Amino acid sequence: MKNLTLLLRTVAAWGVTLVLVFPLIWLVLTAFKTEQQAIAIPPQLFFEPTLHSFAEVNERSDYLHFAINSVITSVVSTVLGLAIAAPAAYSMAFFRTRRTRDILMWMLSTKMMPAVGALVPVYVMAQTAGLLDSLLALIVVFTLSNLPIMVWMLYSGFKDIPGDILEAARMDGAGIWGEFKHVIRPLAMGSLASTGLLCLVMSWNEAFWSLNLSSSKAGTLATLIASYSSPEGLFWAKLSAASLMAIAPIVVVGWFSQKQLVQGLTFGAVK
Amino acid sequence: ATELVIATVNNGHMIEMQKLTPQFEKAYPDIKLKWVTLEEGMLRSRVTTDIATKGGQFDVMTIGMYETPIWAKKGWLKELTPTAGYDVDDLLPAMRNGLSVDGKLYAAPFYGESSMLMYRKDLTDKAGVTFPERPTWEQVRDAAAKIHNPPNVYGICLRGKPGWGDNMAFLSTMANSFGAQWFDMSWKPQLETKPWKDAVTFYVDLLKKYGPPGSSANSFNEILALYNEGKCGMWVDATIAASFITDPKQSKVADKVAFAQGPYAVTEKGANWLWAWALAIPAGTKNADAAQKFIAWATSKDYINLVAKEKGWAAVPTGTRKSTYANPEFMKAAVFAAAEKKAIDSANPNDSTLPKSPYVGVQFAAIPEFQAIGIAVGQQMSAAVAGKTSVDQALKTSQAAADREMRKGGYYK
Amino acid sequence: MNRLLPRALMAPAVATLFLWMIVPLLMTLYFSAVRYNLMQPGDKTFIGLENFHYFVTDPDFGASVVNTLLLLGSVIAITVVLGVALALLVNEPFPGRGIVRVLLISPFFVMPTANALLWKHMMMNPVYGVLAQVALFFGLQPVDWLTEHPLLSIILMVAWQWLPFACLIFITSLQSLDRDQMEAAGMDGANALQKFWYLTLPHLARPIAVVVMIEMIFLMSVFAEIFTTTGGGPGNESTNVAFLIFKQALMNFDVGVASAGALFAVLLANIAAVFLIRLIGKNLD
Amino acid sequence: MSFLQLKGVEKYFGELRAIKGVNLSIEKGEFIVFVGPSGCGKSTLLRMIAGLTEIDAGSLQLDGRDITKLPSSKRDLAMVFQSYALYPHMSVFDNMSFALRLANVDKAVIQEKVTRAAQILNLTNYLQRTPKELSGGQRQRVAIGRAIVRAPKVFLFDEPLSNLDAALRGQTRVEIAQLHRELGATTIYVTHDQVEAMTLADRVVVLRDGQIEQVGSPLELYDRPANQFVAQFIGTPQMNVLPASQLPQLAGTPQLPVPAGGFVGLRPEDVQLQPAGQGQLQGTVALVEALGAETLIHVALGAGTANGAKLIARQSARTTLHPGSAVGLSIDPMAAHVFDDQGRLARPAQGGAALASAAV
Amino acid sequence: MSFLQLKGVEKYFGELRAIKGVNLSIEKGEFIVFVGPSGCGKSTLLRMIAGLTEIDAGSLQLDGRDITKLPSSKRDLAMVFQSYALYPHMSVFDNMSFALRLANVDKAVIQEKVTRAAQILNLTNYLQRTPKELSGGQRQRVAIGRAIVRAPKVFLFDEPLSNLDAALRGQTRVEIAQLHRELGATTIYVTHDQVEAMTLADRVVVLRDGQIEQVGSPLELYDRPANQFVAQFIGTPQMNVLPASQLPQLAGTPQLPVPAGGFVGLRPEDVQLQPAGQGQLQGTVALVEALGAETLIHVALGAGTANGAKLIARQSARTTLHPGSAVGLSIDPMAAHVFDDQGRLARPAQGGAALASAAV
Ligand SMILES: Nc1ncnc2c1ncn2[C@@H]1O[C@H](COP(=O)(O)OP(=O)(O)OP(=O)(O)O)[C@@H](O)[C@H]1O
Ligand SMILES: Nc1ncnc2c1ncn2[C@@H]1O[C@H](COP(=O)(O)OP(=O)(O)OP(=O)(O)O)[C@@H](O)[C@H]1O
Ligand SMILES: [Mg+2]
Ligand SMILES: [Mg+2]
Repeated sequence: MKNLTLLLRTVAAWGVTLVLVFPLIWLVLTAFKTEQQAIAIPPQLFFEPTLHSFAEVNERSDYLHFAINSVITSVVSTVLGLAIAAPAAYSMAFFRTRRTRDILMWMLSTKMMPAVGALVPVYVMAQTAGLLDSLLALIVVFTLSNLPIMVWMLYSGFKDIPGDILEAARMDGAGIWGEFKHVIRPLAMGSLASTGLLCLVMSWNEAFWSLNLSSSKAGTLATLIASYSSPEGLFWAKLSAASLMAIAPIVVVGWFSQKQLVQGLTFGAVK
Repeated sequence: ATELVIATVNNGHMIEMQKLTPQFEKAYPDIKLKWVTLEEGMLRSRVTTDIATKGGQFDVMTIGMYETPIWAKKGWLKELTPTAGYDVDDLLPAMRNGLSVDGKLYAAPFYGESSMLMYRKDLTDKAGVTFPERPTWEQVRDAAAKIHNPPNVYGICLRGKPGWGDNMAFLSTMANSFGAQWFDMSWKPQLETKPWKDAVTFYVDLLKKYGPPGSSANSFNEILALYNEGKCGMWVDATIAASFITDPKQSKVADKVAFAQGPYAVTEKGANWLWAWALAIPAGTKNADAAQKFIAWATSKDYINLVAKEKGWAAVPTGTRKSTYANPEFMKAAVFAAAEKKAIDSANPNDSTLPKSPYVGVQFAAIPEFQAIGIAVGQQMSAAVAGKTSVDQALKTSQAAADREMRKGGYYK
Repeated sequence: MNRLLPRALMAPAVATLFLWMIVPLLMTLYFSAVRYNLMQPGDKTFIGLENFHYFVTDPDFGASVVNTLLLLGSVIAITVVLGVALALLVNEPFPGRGIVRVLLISPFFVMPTANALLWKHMMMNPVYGVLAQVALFFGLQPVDWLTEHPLLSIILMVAWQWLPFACLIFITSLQSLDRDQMEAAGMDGANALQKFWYLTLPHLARPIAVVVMIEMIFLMSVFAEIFTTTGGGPGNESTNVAFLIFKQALMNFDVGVASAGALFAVLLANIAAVFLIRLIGKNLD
Repeated sequence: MSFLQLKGVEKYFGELRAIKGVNLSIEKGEFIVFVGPSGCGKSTLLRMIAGLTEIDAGSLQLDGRDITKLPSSKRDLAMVFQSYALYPHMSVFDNMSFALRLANVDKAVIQEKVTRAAQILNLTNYLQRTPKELSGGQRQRVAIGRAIVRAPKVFLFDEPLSNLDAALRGQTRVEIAQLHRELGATTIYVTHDQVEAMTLADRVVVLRDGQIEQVGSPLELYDRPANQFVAQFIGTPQMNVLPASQLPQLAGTPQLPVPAGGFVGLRPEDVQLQPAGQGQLQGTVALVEALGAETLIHVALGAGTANGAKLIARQSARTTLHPGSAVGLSIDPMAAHVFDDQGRLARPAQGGAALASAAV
Repeated sequence: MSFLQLKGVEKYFGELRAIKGVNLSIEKGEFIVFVGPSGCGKSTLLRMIAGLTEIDAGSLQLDGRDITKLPSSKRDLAMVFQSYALYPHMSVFDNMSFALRLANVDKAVIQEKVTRAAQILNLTNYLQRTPKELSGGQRQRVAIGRAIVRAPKVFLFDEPLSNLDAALRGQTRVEIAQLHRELGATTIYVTHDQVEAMTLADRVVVLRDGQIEQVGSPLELYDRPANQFVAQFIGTPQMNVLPASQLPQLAGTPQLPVPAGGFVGLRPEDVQLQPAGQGQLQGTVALVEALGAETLIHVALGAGTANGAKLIARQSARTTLHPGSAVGLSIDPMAAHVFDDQGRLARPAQGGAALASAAV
């Protein structure tokens, strides 16, 4: 009985998972095929892998250039976002007022305007500031568009820290900075980490602004994909290779931080 | 060194140009090229946003025959001032005219195209069909019926993906040959007239009966993939496709293709379109000199020779220069060359409809409002192909949409 | 100092967000009241509410609102229901649970464009796509997903991407479910289903609220997937408000109408948000 | 046969033999208290009876029926968890009626039963609140209420009062005693609180290390502990137990024969303070704890006894003694318990303060 | 002037006046215990002294210096929280040394101080563990250790033992008493535990509703409670307090003059059981609680007294009485406390069991 349940659970979980990740597996397989193999009918599961498509993608656009931009923009905007969001969340969590909730909701509501609607204004702003096609512009935009969610997540995380620990630190002679440095930061590491990660993922995957505010210098991996987004003859393998190259770094980061993410994504649910 | 930022579409010829960057940089050591390669729709929106807001992100832009006159008139583009060696007069007149305003050249054609019928000789032979130089649509339909053998091969592949540069490019030319026009002389949209109805009905029937599945999402590149796999019996599309489907490296049917002029129904006028992807310099650039040099290089005879040397004559960008077609090597390597030249020569943007029209353009009307109209109509046509709406309803909605835009544009009250 | 400090800490976030909101909003307001087409700028004449009129009388407008809500509703429903089911499935130990979890969340890290391309070309293509091949294998007629069920296809793609996120949050939450409560319910005579219904589900109320809120924020403005796959069609069957605005702004280049649309979207989002906050708000802070 | 019968019940957690063959018969209506040090297996045993933890060996019979393998939802027992385990999103009413609703009991009947339970527990005014709007004591009562509406065969309580503050604890304890008298239900109650064990139990089961050390009525355990462990575990302050060798003045006298290596146990109330020089033992006061009604005097035994031996004396009267005062102790040898070298009881106390014939 | 001085201290929470003008002087080295019912403001007062809660009115002076507005980090007080509030991410050593590290104390000095504190508290073997690897009692000791390494001017304890189980609580209580003797530091200690208050305090402060009811040594409060509230609050089981009208046999006699509408208070140990028919009062036994060393007998007063009056008697000896037995009660009028109609003490007990001259 017990064993049967376990067996069923194992089979079900693995079955569902494989179905769900199949598209990704297929993407990976296709990336290592030749174009002819990629559209072969019936589809080939076993074949001699080739790196040809990767070479082709790299020849056409300097992968490293885009990748570096992606890393810079997402990492810097994450760090910057944390730096701005953490104090705000701290203030909201530990100096709660009647306004706190309204401010939070207002922040979240700023994310509701569709990005396209703000394109021209933002484009004009960026141009006025001379920031078109600069990493700085992307960083600022990423940071700002992730900020509401970050504040919310951190706020929830901070709220889980018992207030008396902070008071204990105060009694021990810690000022506000000491409190943050020695107590809050280490205790909120989980939520800081998961917030940062989520932000990293969102920045990495952001396509609209990176596409529209950058041209040659500041393009991120999301823009790299854009040049493969309509077919050019046989292009399945190339598309797969390019997609794989664009998503692989962040997926790997995601895998390794899965535990961290699971622990931190509480949104205050741990009571 | 000067850095030139070039925005371009991800078409085969452009990608080839990108790969030749080192050659250019060797010739002009103080100029570095930076490429922004985008899908056509994205490119258009990027480039338009940038030039309209004077963003100045690009030094060279890839634009089409549609934008060139509009933008040039607004003064958004720098005039091209090629040196004598460039041989402006070698450009095909149709192209040069389409890219000039008041006799001044504002964009240099990188490759040009018209449309024509590309069919599988092996299949038509088997079916006992022969095409005249310019077949009628009736003939094409009969042939499609005979060849159709799904899922191995579909009778005919035509564009269905919505977009003024996608399905509407094709459908406009087809409608032209049925005697239709976009606007009459008082700028009233004509979409509910009989020629449009005939043309669209014919088109939808044809695709439903003999087209591949998913036609309503197919455009040039999608069909190219199908064709190269041998899935299409016939295809009416850009002449530039010819160089790909006859390339054995890409195509499984490279040696089995034959060409005819774009089919017609009522009139031959406007039965094949005219388009060029051209390189232009936005007025706001700081690197105009370098940009001039680059454009001169990329659209020169030498460039064509360079590609020929690197990739063979069959792979050169065509449809731009007389000299290309005068080259025997090219004519020998490119089986489609004659048909292509003829198609281009026969297209006349200034007189492409049976009734007199107030607009310029074969498969488009060179007014700013046309994009919105083309998109709205294209959407309806695509829905009709997908069987989501009837042809009558689609045209009715299209007419209303077009009317709305024209009113908004202030053409009439 | 007690009053000042909290405000000072909040200031950077509030100020930057305020600027980030107010400047575009004001400009959008201005654009929405003038005639402004990127293809012919310069003559920005004041035209009052005409842009709004054009936006709401757009033949695709009604459909786009319906589609937006359908997309929102279906994706949220799918991700919440399946997310809870999956989270429950992998919450108990079984061989390979660690790997399963890691694999399960992978789609969340895939960028939307890549996601759309992957589905469009490799899964749903009616000729070469895996789904078509599978159908053929079973002797069925391949389905032309993007043409025949465009909105459903979009929903599938988006749900595929967001399911892991929901799942992740539910897994987190299940870890804090009190074991004693489950045992108490067992002693009270509850079977597995009743335990789920009376205990697990109420425990998940808060994370569900969080998922709904976050997904709503992001799904309101889905358009990359639509743009890359169906282009809003056929007809307007997969056009949502965000895509309609996108079309106005970047395909028709009519910034005026697009701005009116954006304002409308803000309105729509806020109505939805108010409604939502009523419904689940107390679960949110 | 008795109502609830445990026969050779065992539990392994991996290598750890947490319950080592427990035999116990419980009669219908009895109030049984499990006591024992932390980790001795009280909760485990209770959970095995409840069906929450599997029984690895042995059998469990309830009312003549073998329920060793029955799932807990079918056992018809009710348990009050130490953590209360209230359903946080349900109102008090819903919490209490949950089991009945699951059993599809008629609405009117539910209403009636819950109302009555609420009356008994003084919860009538809180029925619509959710648990987090209640004080600790109220929550506790809801947890009990949830159990009693079901009128189960057996009540199980796992340290139900340990989360309460002292005042509330005393009050709730009295309530539980009263409830038991009223409902007469068989009850098993885990606690580590002396007073609870002494006042509530019909019989106390002392556990240690997965085994039963002694079973008996509270006063039996107090007066005749089976061994040193039980002796020291029952009673606060705990029994003074000293090696006989440390009490040469007492041990070995004819009234107090002690086996070799044995121990002498003295309840604090059996240690009488005398002026210095009087009594069998001499010492100095180490600490005086005046509790009002009674006074505890910690005395360090002086010369003549081994170093560091300490005795606690308890008396009702106040004292003027201070830490440091020299003092004598007199002890009635008959009041002393004698344990052998294994700690087993060799001779229980024969008299002493507690056993002194009652005034009435 | 005294060491720590509260003058007219007040606290408002919105509308609620939580502390209503408290005046209190505490001498250097004193051990002060705050007791009072839940919600009376004990914690609030402590937190105001600690600087964690702002003082709305009045002043606070420490060692001659006004610290009313000083942030808590500058006050040089140490607090032991009810919840311990240990830093979960730091080792025991780091927890204990945190304050010193913040104050940039020399490493060697820190090492030494922590080592010594750990020795005193028996924590030497646990210095490298984190709090979650410790048992409740050990955590408690870490919390205390964190306070004592600093040698602050004043120690503040907020119900530090309430989370511990009974055994540990007793043990830790003794440790705290010992610590205070050794360190001699001024200490303010909040508790609701009788035994803690009685055994630890030099002086007990009884609070009620934000105000001080009485301040005095434990036995002073026990023997001469200022009013009925204090009388019933101090001592378990609590003092029997009955309206004089319910005790016509006693009240109003010359030995026990009671003001009109007054009350009579009797400690349980001053109620002597007699065979039925004897003594001033008659009743029936309602409940017998045998605790081993002592026995509590709840008696419902019978005819001649108003309905339902109950008295608890406490005796050291066992009893053979059962619920339902008829019984007589004899009471020494001199042992009774008398309260006026406002509940104020009119006459304290003049004698009685507790005050009987000690044996020694
Ligand atoms: N699920 C489990 N897995 C492994 N060991 C366990 C488990 N539950 C209990 N134990 C072990 O079994 C022994 C008995 O545990 P139990 O909880 O019954 O003690 P207890 O008497 O209730 O103690 P306490 O008074 O602290 O609650 C302990 O040594 C404990 O560590
Ligand atoms: N931050 C606060 N906001 C509003 N009211 C408060 C706050 N803190 C305490 N109170 C109120 O002040 C009064 C005194 O609270 P306090 O915590 O001092 O009581 P206490 O004596 O410590 O009680 P307990 O024994 O339950 O800990 C209570 O009525 C409480 O509800
Ligand atoms: Mg236990
Ligand atoms: Mg308190």
